[in-house]
Parts: sequence; C-alpha cells; structure tokens
Amino acid sequence: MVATHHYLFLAAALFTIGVIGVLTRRNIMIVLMSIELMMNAVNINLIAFSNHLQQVNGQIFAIFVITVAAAEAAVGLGIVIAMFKNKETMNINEIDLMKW
Amino acid sequence: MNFLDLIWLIPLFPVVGFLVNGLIGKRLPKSVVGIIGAGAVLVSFIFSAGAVLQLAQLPAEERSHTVRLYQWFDAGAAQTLGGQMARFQVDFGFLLDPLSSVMILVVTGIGFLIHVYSTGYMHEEDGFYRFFAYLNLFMFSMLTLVLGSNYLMMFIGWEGVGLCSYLLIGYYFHKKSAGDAAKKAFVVNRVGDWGLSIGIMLIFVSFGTIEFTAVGEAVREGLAAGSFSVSDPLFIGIALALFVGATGKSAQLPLYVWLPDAMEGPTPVSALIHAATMVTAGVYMVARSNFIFQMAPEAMAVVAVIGALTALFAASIGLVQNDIKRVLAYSTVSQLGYMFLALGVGAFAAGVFHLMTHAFFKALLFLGSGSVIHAMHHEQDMRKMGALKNKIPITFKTMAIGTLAIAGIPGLAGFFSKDEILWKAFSNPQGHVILWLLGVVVAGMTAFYMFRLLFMTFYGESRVDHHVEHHIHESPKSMTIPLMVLAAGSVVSGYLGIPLWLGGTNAFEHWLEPVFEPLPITQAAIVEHSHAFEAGMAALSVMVALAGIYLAYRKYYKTSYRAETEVASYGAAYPVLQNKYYVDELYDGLFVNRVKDAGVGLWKFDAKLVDGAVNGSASLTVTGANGSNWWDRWIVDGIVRFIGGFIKTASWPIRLIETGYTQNYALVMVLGVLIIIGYALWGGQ
Amino acid sequence: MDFFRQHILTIVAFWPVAGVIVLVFLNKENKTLIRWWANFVAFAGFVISLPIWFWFDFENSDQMQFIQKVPWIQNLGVEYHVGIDGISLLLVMLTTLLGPLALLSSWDAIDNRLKEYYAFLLMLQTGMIGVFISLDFFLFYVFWEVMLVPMYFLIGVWGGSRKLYAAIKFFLYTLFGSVLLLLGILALYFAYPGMAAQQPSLAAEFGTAHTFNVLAFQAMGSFLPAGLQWWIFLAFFVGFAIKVPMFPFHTWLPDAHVEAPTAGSVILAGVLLKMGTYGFLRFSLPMLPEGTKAFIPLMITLSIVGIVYGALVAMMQPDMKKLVAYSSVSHMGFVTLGMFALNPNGLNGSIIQQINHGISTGALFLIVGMIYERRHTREISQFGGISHVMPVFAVVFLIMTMSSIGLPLLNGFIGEFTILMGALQANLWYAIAAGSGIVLGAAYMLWLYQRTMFGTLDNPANQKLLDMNFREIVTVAPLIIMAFWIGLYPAPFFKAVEKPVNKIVLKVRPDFFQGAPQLNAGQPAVPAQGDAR
Amino acid sequence: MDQFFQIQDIGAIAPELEMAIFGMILLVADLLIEQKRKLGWIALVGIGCSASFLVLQRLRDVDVSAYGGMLVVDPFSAFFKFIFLLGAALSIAISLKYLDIERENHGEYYALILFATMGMMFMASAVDLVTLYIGLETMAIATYVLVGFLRNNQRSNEASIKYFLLGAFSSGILLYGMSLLYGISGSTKFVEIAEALSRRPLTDPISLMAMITLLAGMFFKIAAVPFHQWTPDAYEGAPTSITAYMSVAVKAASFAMMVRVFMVAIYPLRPEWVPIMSVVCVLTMTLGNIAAITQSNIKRLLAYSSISHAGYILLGLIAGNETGLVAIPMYLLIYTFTNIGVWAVVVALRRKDVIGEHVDDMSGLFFKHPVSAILMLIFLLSLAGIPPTAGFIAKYFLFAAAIETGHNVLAVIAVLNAAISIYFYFRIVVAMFMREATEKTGLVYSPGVLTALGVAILFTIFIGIYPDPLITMARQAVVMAF
Repeated sequence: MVATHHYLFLAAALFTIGVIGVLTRRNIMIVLMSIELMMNAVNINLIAFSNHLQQVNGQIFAIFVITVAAAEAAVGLGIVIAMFKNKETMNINEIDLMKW
Repeated sequence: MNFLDLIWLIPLFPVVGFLVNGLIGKRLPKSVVGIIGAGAVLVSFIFSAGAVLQLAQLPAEERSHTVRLYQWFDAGAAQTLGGQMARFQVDFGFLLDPLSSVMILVVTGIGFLIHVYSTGYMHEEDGFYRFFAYLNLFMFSMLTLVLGSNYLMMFIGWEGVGLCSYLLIGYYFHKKSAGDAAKKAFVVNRVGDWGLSIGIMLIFVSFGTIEFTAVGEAVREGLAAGSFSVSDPLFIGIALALFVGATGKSAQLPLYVWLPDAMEGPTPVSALIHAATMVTAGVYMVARSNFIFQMAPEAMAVVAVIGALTALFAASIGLVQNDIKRVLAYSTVSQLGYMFLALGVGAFAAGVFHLMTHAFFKALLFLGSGSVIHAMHHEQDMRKMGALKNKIPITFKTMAIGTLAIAGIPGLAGFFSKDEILWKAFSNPQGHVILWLLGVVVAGMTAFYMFRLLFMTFYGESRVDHHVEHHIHESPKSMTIPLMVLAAGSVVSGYLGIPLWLGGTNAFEHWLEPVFEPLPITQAAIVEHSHAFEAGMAALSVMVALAGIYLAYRKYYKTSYRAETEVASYGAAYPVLQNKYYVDELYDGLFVNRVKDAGVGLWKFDAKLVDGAVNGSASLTVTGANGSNWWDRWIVDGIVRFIGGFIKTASWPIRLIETGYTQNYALVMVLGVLIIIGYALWGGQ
Repeated sequence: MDFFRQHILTIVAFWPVAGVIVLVFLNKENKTLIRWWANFVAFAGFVISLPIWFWFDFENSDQMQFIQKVPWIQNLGVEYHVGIDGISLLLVMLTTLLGPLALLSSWDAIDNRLKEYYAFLLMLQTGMIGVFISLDFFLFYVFWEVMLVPMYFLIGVWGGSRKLYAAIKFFLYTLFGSVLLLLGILALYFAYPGMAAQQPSLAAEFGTAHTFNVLAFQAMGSFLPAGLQWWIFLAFFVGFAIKVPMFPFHTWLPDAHVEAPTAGSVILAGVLLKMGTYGFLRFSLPMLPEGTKAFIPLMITLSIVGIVYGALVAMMQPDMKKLVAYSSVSHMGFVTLGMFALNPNGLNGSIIQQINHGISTGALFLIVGMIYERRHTREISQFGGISHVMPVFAVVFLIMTMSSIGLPLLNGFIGEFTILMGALQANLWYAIAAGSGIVLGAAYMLWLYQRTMFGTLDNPANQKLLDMNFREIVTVAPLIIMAFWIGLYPAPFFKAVEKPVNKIVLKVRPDFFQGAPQLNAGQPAVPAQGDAR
Repeated sequence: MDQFFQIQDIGAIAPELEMAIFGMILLVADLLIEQKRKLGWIALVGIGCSASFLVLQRLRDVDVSAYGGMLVVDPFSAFFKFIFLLGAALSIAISLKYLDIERENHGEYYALILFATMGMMFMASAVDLVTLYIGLETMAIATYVLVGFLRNNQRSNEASIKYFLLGAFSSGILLYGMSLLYGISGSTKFVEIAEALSRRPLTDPISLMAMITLLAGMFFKIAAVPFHQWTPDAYEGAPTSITAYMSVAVKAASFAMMVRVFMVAIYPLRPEWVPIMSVVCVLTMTLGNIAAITQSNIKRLLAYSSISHAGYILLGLIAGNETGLVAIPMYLLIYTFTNIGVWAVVVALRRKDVIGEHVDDMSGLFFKHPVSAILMLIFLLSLAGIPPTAGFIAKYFLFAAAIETGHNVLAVIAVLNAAISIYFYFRIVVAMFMREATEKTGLVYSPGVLTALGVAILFTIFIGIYPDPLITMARQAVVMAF
C-alpha cells in the first residue's frame, strides 16, 4: 500500500532534484525544466494531501499551479529567445554583464 | 567733600584716562597725552589722600569704610561646608581701611611720580599714547586690587594688573623676547591664579561670603563658638591656596621665574609694576587674609620659609648679574621674600611697612637705572658702564640714596623696615633663629650686590662705548624731579615706623592694628626682650650690611672691574648663579615642553585614533586598489577607522557573492533557507 | 500688537524663512539686492526678537512664557507647543543676535551662489530658534534635524579645501547622535501613559494619553524607574554629547570649523554647540534625574578630560581656526562640568558660560575670518607683528582673547568662576583639575596672540594688510558690548536663569535646599547678603 | 455564502476587473492606435476608473468577504490597492516620454502594468492561498516581461532572465510551503490554517518547514538579505520606469501579502519567525546600506537603498503591534511618493545619447535645473528620514513600533543604519550641488515626469508637515483588518 508519506517523500525528493538542477545546470532551458520539476513536486504534494484529507481543494490548487507553470514557461521561453537574439548563448554563466 | 564715600572714584579716574588716551590718544599731542595720563593719577592721589585723611580722623575701631556700588553678580544658592545655604553673590564694592589706605597712597603716589617720569622717558617712543593708556589701565587695576571690598574685587584687579603687565612687558612687541616674556609672565601668573581662585572658592564655601570684613568676622565668630579650630585642614588648605596665588604674583619660589624676564618692558613699567606695586599684591593679599593665615600656623610657616628661601635664592643670583635691571629684578624678588618672611612670622604690619618703604627705594632705583639707560642710549649692561658719577650727577645721587636705603643703612627707610622684619623673625613666636639668620645673610648680600651695581655703574674707569660716550647727558627734569621726590621718600618713609627701642611709637604698626588684630588664639607667649638686646640685634644686621658694602668696595671700587676676575672668584658656582640655577631650563624640561609634547601627542591621538566612524565610512568610497595597504591603514589610523575597516571587510564578501551569476544567487538563497532550517530545527531549542 | 505678543515666538522663529521665500524670487545676478535683503531680514529678526526680552517676566522665569499650543499630529499626541523660560530666553536672544552678525560678516567674504548661501543661513536661523523654543519633543526633534541640512550645505559648498569631507562628517556624526536621541524620546513617549495611569498628579495635569509634552516628561521624571532612566539617559547622552561636543565625540568639530565659512563657524560655535548643552539642561536633567545621578561621574570625567584635552591640543595647532575650534572643546567642557556639578552655582555658571562662549568664540571666529579674508591663509606661522598694520584689529582680538581666557570684568570670567565654584561644591578636586584649563587656556590663547600680533612684521605679504573696515567693526562691536555687559553687570542674565536652574536642581536633588524654608517655591530662602553676616 | 456565485462578489472585485478590462482594451487598441503614447493615457484612465471603484467600495464602508471567503475587501486591502494604483499611475506618467527615448513604446507595456497591478490588488485582498498564489504569479509574470522590455538591450535581457529564473525558483519554494500548509490544515484559507497551526506544537517540523519555505519565498519578493541579490541586477537592467514601478508597487504588494500571511495564517508560529525575521531584518538593513555606499550607478545605488528600506519595514512585522502594522502601509505609501520622485528625476536624466545612470551624470544639476535638484534633495532627505519630510514620519513609526515592543537593539541598529544611509544619498547631493556642471548634465522633462514630480513633492512635504490624515487612514486600515 502506498501511504501518503511515500508521496510526500517522493515530492521532497523531486523538489530537491529540481533545486539541485537549478543550482548546477548551465543550460538555461534545463534550469527552466528543473524549476518545472519543483512545481510538479509541489503538485504531487498537493494531490497527495488532497487524497489523504479526502477533499478537493488540493487538486484545484494543483490545477492552478499547472496553469501558472505553463504560463511561466511560456514567458520564460519568450525571455530566453529575446536574449538569445542579442547574445546567442544558452549558457547561464555567460549572463554576467551586471555585477557589483 | 566726603572723600570716604567717593573712594570708588579713585580707580575710576585712571579708567577715564585710559579711555581718552586709548580711543583718541593717537590724534592728541604727546604733551596732552602725558597730562591726561599723569593727571588722572594725580586726581586719584588727591582723592586718596583726602579719603585717608578723613579716615584717620575716625576713631580707630571705625576705620573701615565700605562703599557698595552695585551688586556685581548673584550666581544663586550654594551649600556651604557647614550645610547652611548661602548665596554666591558678589558686590562691586570698595573698602577703605588702614591697610588699603596705605596701599592706595603708595600706588597713586608712586604711580603719579612714575607717570611724570614716563612723560620724559618715553618721549621718543612710538605709541606714546598706548603706553599711557596701558599705564592708566594698570592704575585702575591696581587700585581695584587694593580697594576692592571682597576677594573677587581683588581678583579683578589681580587679573587686571596681570593683563596690563602682559601688555606693558610686551610693549616693544616687535621684539620676540618681549613677547615671550609677556606671555611667560601671564601664564606663570595664571598658575598662581589657579591656586588663588581655588582659595577664594574655598573661602566662600567655608564662610558663605567673600567680603573681607565678613570673612574676618566669621572667623572670629566661629572661633568664639568653637566651630573653627586652629590648624584646621580647611584653613591650612585655604591659606596655602591663597599663598600659591601670592607666589605667582609676588614672584616667590617656585613661580618667580617670570619677573626677571619681565624686565623686557620699558623701565618705568619695571619700576611701577615689577617693583613698587603689582608684585606686592601677593603681600597685600596675604596681609589682607591675615585672619585665615593666623588660623593656619603651618601655612604661615610655609610662607615664612618660602619667603626666606626666596630672599636668599634671588639675592644669590643677583650677585653676578650684569644687566642693571636684572640685578634690580632679583633684588626685588629677594625683598619680596623679606616681606613674606615677615608675614610668615606673623609680623603683618612689618611686612606691609617694608612693602611701603621698598616701593619708594625700589621705584627710585629702577627709575634711576632708567635714567642711566636713557643716558646710555638703551645700554643695560653694567660691564659697559662705569664712571658715570659726574656725567649724570642727579641720577647718581638719588640712586646712591636708594642703594643706601635698600642696604639697610640706619637713618634711611630700608633700615627701619628691614630691621623690624629681622627682629620679628627672631622674636615672634612663629619666628625662628634660622629664619633670622637667613635674613641677616640676605641683608649682607643685598648690600653687596647693590653696591656692586653702584660701583660698576658710577665709579671706576669708563667702559662705555665710544660712540655713546660723548652723548651721555643728564635726563630732563620730568625724570629727575620724580627721582628726587622718591629719594626723599626713601629717607622719610621709614620714620613712619620708628621702633620703640629707638624711642619711637611705631606709628605705622598702630595705624594697621585694626586690620591685623590678632585672633584670640592661645599661642606661645611672646618672649620679652629688652630694648638693648633689640638694639644689639639691629646693630649686628647693620654690621653685616656694612661688611657686604666693604666687600663690594674692595672688589669693585678698589680694583677696576674685570669680568675674568669676577668669574674666577666664584669658581664653580659662577655658571650656576649666572644661569639662575638653571631653573628656566628645568621648568622648560619639566613642564613647558612636556605640555607641548602632550599637546602634539594628543593632537595626533585625536586625528588618528579618536576621529570618527565617519572617517572610516568616508574612506569606503575608495574601495578600489587599496586592499594591499589597508591593513597598514587599519593599524595606523586606529580604533575608529577600525569600524570603517570593518565595514570594508564586511563589504568584501558582498562583492564576492555579487558575482552576477544567477546560480550563485540561487545558491545563496538555498543556503539561506538551509541555515534558517538548521536554526529552526536545532538552534531554537 | 496683541497678536504679535501672543505669537511672538512663532513669528521670531519663522521670520527668517519668510525672508527666504522672498529671497528666492530675487534676481540671482543682483548681488547687492540679495545682500541687503538677507541682512535686512536677519537684522529685523533680531529687532523683532527684542520684545521677548522686554516682555519676559523675569520674576517668573521658571515658568514657560509666550506659550502657544496648537494640536498638530493628534494621532500621536504631537502639538505645536512653544514657549520659553529663562534658559531658553537667553539662548534665543543669543541666536537672534549672532545670526545677523554672521550674515554681516559674509558681506565681502562670500561672492558665489549668494542666494543659496543666505537662504541656508536664514533657514538655519529658524531651525536654531525652533530648537530653543520647542516644548514638544517631537517638534524639538524636527527642528533639531532640520538645521543639519543648511549647515551641511554651508560647509559643503562654501567651505575650504576638504569641505565635502568635513560636511558629511558633521552631518553623519550629528545624525548618529540624533537618531539615538529619537529612540530615547520614543522610550519616554511610550512610558508616559503607564506612568500617568499610576500617578494621579501626572494624569491630572497632563492627561493619560500619549504625549510629547516636554513639561509632562519633566514631571514624569520623578517617577520613572531608574533602570529605564539609565538607558534613556545613555541615548540622550550620545545625541547631546556629540553636539556639545564632549570628549571623545568631538572630532567632527575641528574639521567642520576649519572648513566652514566664517559665518558657518560663528553659528556653529555660537549656537549649534549650545543645542547639545541645552538638550542636557532641558531634557536629560529634569526628565531623568536618576539617570543623571548615575552618569555624573562619567560626565564630570569627560568634561574635565575635555577641558584639559581640548586645551592641550589647541596649544599645538598650526591653524588658527583649528586652535579656536579645539578651544571650544575645552570651553564646552567647562559648560558640561558646571552642569553636572548639579548645584545652582554650577548650573547658573554653565548657562552663562554658554552665552559667553557664543559671544567670545563667535567673535574669535569672526576675527580669524577677517584675517583669512585678507590673506587666504590661517597658518599661524604666516603671521607675526600684525599689530603694526592692524592696530584696531589687534585691540579687538585682544579683548576677545581676554574674554576667552576669563579675564574679570569680561564675560568669560563670570561663567568660568561660577562653574568652578559649583564644581568645587561638588568636589574640591573637580575644581582643581578644571582650574588647570584656565592656565592652559591663557597659554594657548596668548601664545596665539603673541605669534600673530606681536613680533616683527617680517612676512612681506602681511605688510599691506588693511585694518578693520567699518562693516567689520560693526560686526564685532555688539559682541564686545555684550562681553563687557556680562562681565560688568551679569545680573539680568543670572536672574533669568536662576529660578529655572533651581527647579532643575530640585528635580535631581530634591534635598538640596533642605534646611532652608520655603522649599516648595523652588526659590530657597537664603539670607541676602549682609542680613546674616 | 453558500451560493456559488453572488453579484456582490463581482462588486468586490470591481476595481480588479476594471483593470483587467482596460488591460485588454489596451491590447486591442495597440493594433489600432499609431501613437503609442496615447495608450498610456488610456491606461491612466483605466487606473483612474479603478481607483474610483475603489473609492466607491470604501464609501460603502462594509467589509466584504467574497468568493466563499477567498478574498476580502477591507480597509487594509483598499489602502494597499491605492498604493498600487498610485505607483502604477505615476510609473506610467514617467514612462511616456522615456519609452520614446528608448524606442520601445509599445502598447503591451501599459497592458502589462495594468495586469501586474491587478495581480497585486488580488494579493492585497487574498485571504486564501490559491488567490494569493494566482495574484502573485500574475504580478510576477507580467513584471518579468516588463523588466526585459528593452528587447534590444542586453542588460535588460539579462536582468529579465535573472529575475525570471530566480523569481520562478523562489515561487517554487514558496509553493512548496503552501502545499505543506494545506497538508497540515486541510484548507487554503488563512484563518483555518492559523487554527490548525495553533493546535500543533510550536516545534512541529512540518509547520516549521512550511513556515521557512514561505519565509524564503516572501523574503525573495521583498528582496531581503540573503534573498536580495537579484534586485540590483534587475533594477539596473530594467527600464528605469519599471524599476520605479517595481521598487514601489511590487514591493508594496509583497508586503501586503506578507502582512496577511504572517499576521493571520502563520501567526501561531510567531515566536518562531520573529527571531529569524529579526536577523534577516538586521542583515537587510545593514548590507543594503553598506553595499549602497560604494555604488556609482544611481539605479544600482537606489536598488540597494530599496533593499535596506525593506529591512526597515520588516521592523513593523517584527513589532507586530498596532503601531508596527500601521507603519507598514504608511511607510509604503510614503515610500511610493518619495521613490517615484527620485525615479522621475532619474528617468529625466535619460536622453537621446546619454544613459544618465551614473552619479556623475548628476554633476552640477543644480546649476542647470535648480528646481529639480532641490526636489531631488528633498526626496533624498525623505528617503533618509530627515524631518520635516514624509520619510521621517514613516521611519518614526517603525522605530516607535520597535521601541514600543521592546526591540531596543533592533531599533538601535535600525536608526544607525538610517544614519549611515545619509552618506550615500548625499553622494548624489554632492554631485548635484557641489560639482561643476558638465556637458552631459541635463534633464529632459515631459508633462508626465513633471506631473509625477509635482505629485510626489506635494505629498512628500505635506505628509511630512501634516501627517495626521494619513495616520488616521492607515490606522483605520489596520485596526479594522487585524
């Protein structure tokens, strides 16, 4: 039987993977995907809780998160493209015009 | 005219003179300036004389007249040491009593003569008007000093004469030495004033008043009621504090150093301020505070010892000085020592008596020396004089009288007053034979160096510069007449106090009795001595003086003066004496330079260490390439820059993490979260 | 007339700002007009402040007078509440007197950006007067901070070579102090309702609501817990001590003074420093009696150190202005010493000395400014023998030197002596230690005088110096008159401050006047001179 | 309540709806209208309409809880909404000419501002995690785009990328916390979450995790240390007008959200979050100020300054009493006026060939544009909190709150920071007043900038001198809400 806390651990693990991905990947697209991973971890959390509590709120929340994540991805891609036009790089470490 | 109620005008006339000369004197002819200056003092003298005469007509116990002009200030309530409430209020008031009447007569009388003399002496000088303005201001201050009815009024004069002394010593302000001497005089005096002001404050907190008469009464009342006792530390403290003031103004050990240097001033100034009047202020003040000193026998002992030592010390330096005015200056210090000796042994009247006679003959000697200097075209070195006797006869004769007087030759003023002091030093309960002995020795030395001066200047062969030689001339009347008057005074003034053993009445002492009335203190009985014994002692001191004169005669009259022989005769002592025991150097080394060092040191400390956090943060604006030397700066610039440095170090890591790399930012965020988690889960408990 | 009388403080305080408003619309190029107008405004400011002196009820000098009280920020209990007692009377008059003189002194000295210059000076004037008349702590704080800005600009724009550094240093230093002061004020503010709830007497007079009323805080001082007082005193101490400045918070002062234009220095020394001491007097002492007592040893020590330290450092300064600046540290040490001797003599002297310092140091800065205008240097070694060419100047300088070193019959003496008298009543050694400052004071001032005025006129650049002109004489004359007035007849000044001072003393040391009847009147029954003795 | 849909609900969100409608109108109008500046005016009209709806709502003076308790319309939210609208309006006003100069005047710019503002308004009203999240993301996504609006400018791109990546990252973290809260309480409503939390022990690790992740997300939004590093980069790279908008409106919205969440939802955990927040507050104030000292780019300098201001505002939350909570909206409103004033001048510095972002570009401004320089001086003084400007009143409240609740050490650190801040603000003053003017010195005025300046200065001074009405309003807003 898969208990609620299993889901929670899965979500936590996914979330951590997402965080590490954000911290380590050099390609902006992969960083974006890592963020999506974090969102999905949250979604798993929400749905697991929803299931556990036997109420629908969590699922609704999850749907909103998915929607927002989609919008975010769209905007993110737009921004990346705009930048790529000017700079022609996908390497996050090359975006360092502005510092101290 | 009721002069008694007009005594407040006495100091005021010179103020008028000062204002007129000071404000418009530049545009007035010199004769008018002189008339205004001297006239103001003359009027003061007339008013003084009138007031004193009227005072003398009162019965002895009523001879104390106070005039309150207005309340000077009232600084509010204060708690006295006894726990009572009092108000610190000071009147602008004047007090005429036998003591102050002696003082004002001396000050205005001799002051007037010196003013007259100055019209001649200073005639060629620029800033003639300035000189007279200062002199008049001095007269005002000095008269306030002696006429003031309370300690602060006295203090006004006390500081005022200090200022005038400063201005007049620095009269030749283009000379650096004059400026230095003026500053030295003021600052050394200020050290004394430090003590004096503490003394005055202690008087107030002890008695709740600083009026002379009221303090005196308070002491008597307290003594009668048993609330005060003799040798109370409080009284000793007050007395010593006051005496510190006196040592400053009256040039006693250890604060005498300014007086010889003060000779940089014009000679009339030396005569008026640094011989006849101002320097005696300390004597006046101690005499005025006799009721306090009587309560503190220990302090009196200090006064006597300091007086005697100063007399000896200064006289010994005077033996070898070659500057005519310096000899007189050390002589003055020495004679002031005599006066303090008298005060210290409880012979207040004798001290004041000597003050008066000394004023005459020392003013005479200074003015005479001025006349010599005038004749010699501002040559002051006795080694370049000699054989002036016939060239300036009046000056010679008057100075000879002065010299005889100071040497204590019977028949002249100095004899009476000096003998009185020596006798009291011997016979008074506070006296001691050693004090007497010191006094006698000094008498001999005085006679010696004064006659050395006389012989070197007027006798022997001429060592005068050839250019000067044929210009030597007697001074004008305006200078010689004061000399003659003073010479007369140097003879006559002594007869005011003919001692009992000479068949006199000691009128002077009687006159002062109301002021110096002894407190009802039980003390050792006065050992009665016969008049014959007293006469014998006097004869002894005269013998010593004559011996001194004879020695001088042998060394400086019989043999012509030669510097080498003089030097040789003193042996190893000569450089010590010539260099005034190296006291100036000692003071420079011990105090003056140390204070300057402290000033420089603290200044650096201020700039480097105390200076603020602002400095540090200001230096932040320059963050660039100074990383290498910032340790250096950090240490040198000290504590507060440390804060700046700290901020700088703090900003360094910020710079490190503010890399512009997005992932570094994210990393910092994650680390932040982890730290918070760590804190919340484990740190918080 | 009635309106004028009722609102005189407000009018006096805001008159300069009104003048600024007109000034702003004057043509920038018409320098003469700007000068005349600004000087007129300042002078008129002095004239309209004169009635304060004459209408002031000296008999009740411990009562606040000319009170005006208008609600301002009701949510916070802030009021526009002004009024003066004897202490503030003197300081207000000092401010209105020094203001026009400072302006007049810049007639020739300042030639660039005149309009702003005068505007800032006049705004400063408003700020300073405001500080002294405020009876609402919030209002006080506003004025206190407001005048930082004009002063900053005066130093920063018209200052010397390191002006920017000096200006920001001045600003930051003072600001550091005043923000802590603000915290102290807030602590009092929040303590009040609780105290009022416990003390019916407090509630009856000032209500139980939050308030910034200075008088209420003063009344509260007797009840406030000692621990809280200690902390608040500390906060106030930093704020005021920086302003005074007390050692070791003084290092902004030499820089600010040296770099500031003459008028700035005059105002800075003459009035701004007094704000710190005024703060102690008006707030720290009566509001925090227990805190005050706890801090007395520290305050006395710092004062004495300041006296000696300032004097020693002053002595070795090569720059005249810096010398005078450090002398301020020494003089202000006397002021705080007298204040924390905490007896009527000390406090009275301390207030008189504040006025004296304003007069004599103000004048000394004017004097240094005059010579700087002529030679564009203040190095002492550049001068010597100036008396030859500038006799009038020499006399004025001498008088002010003497005033500064406390010669009797001039103002400095009255203050110093009374302070020392107060210090001695607290402890003999205080007076002895502080007395050394008098000796050192004479030493550095006379040395300065000697080096500049005496000696030979050997520097060719000095040989053609012109003596003081009429305007310059007019500038210093009032100060000379004041110096002699206070020196000869300080009675009105003492009269103005005595009762308020007694009130303060009673607050801190309620048993001070014991043994004397009529304790409650705040005026001890002390036999007048001659009655008892 | 039981009914699924009520007409009052529409009324409750009328101002927001209005913003959405105008946003869409703008998108359409963009196609029709050639002169893009006119679009700006349309946006302003939209904001005006929204504001008037807001006023109407307030006039009715009833607190409405709409959509089944997912959002409320209370004085607190109204106050904040007013700040957002004001910030938006003034930002648009200073954008009009600026965008022409940058050659990026497009219709969607205004639409995005309106959408972002709408998101903020929902944030202020939200009392439910879902509403809050949606509002937050609406605002955030719109802002990401706005930051990168200078499409041909690498700095703008870069700022946008950084802001976007970090923003999304942080909202991921925030969201994780929200999911945990939901799990704990079984509800997304603040009140119910609070109830559930108060039933659990204080040290419950799940609650703490939820709280911490929430804190992290929020700290990011308000740019608190150590979640602040995006700020200087984003502020520097974004179009100046958007920087202005972000520094006032986005910050205000984040604080509105923060106050609601912390003072309602996780209020039971207050003993846990106060120490954390205190440390963050100190770090934020101090590092913000220290970092600002060495900046020579005005936008960056002001970015750090805005970080430190966030630190001050946290004092209000830490104090958590009436004074503290009153202080937050007041501070934000005053900060809006003052900061927009500053940014208006900075915007005016941007001219055809001059970037005008360096402190040196302000050299001698006083000689060329005395009035602007004086206004700038007043704004800077207000930022530093010198009376009698509004900034003093704002700071006063925060410090008062800290003292009142006994956070004395915090208060001392805060005031010292306030004092330090004068140092870098006055670098600008020094440049303006005490340096010679250079050829580059100069401003380009437009009616919009002038209007913004006028409004800003008027309120900066008025509030400084007579803050009573504002205090009353802020107090009402807070007292009735909490």
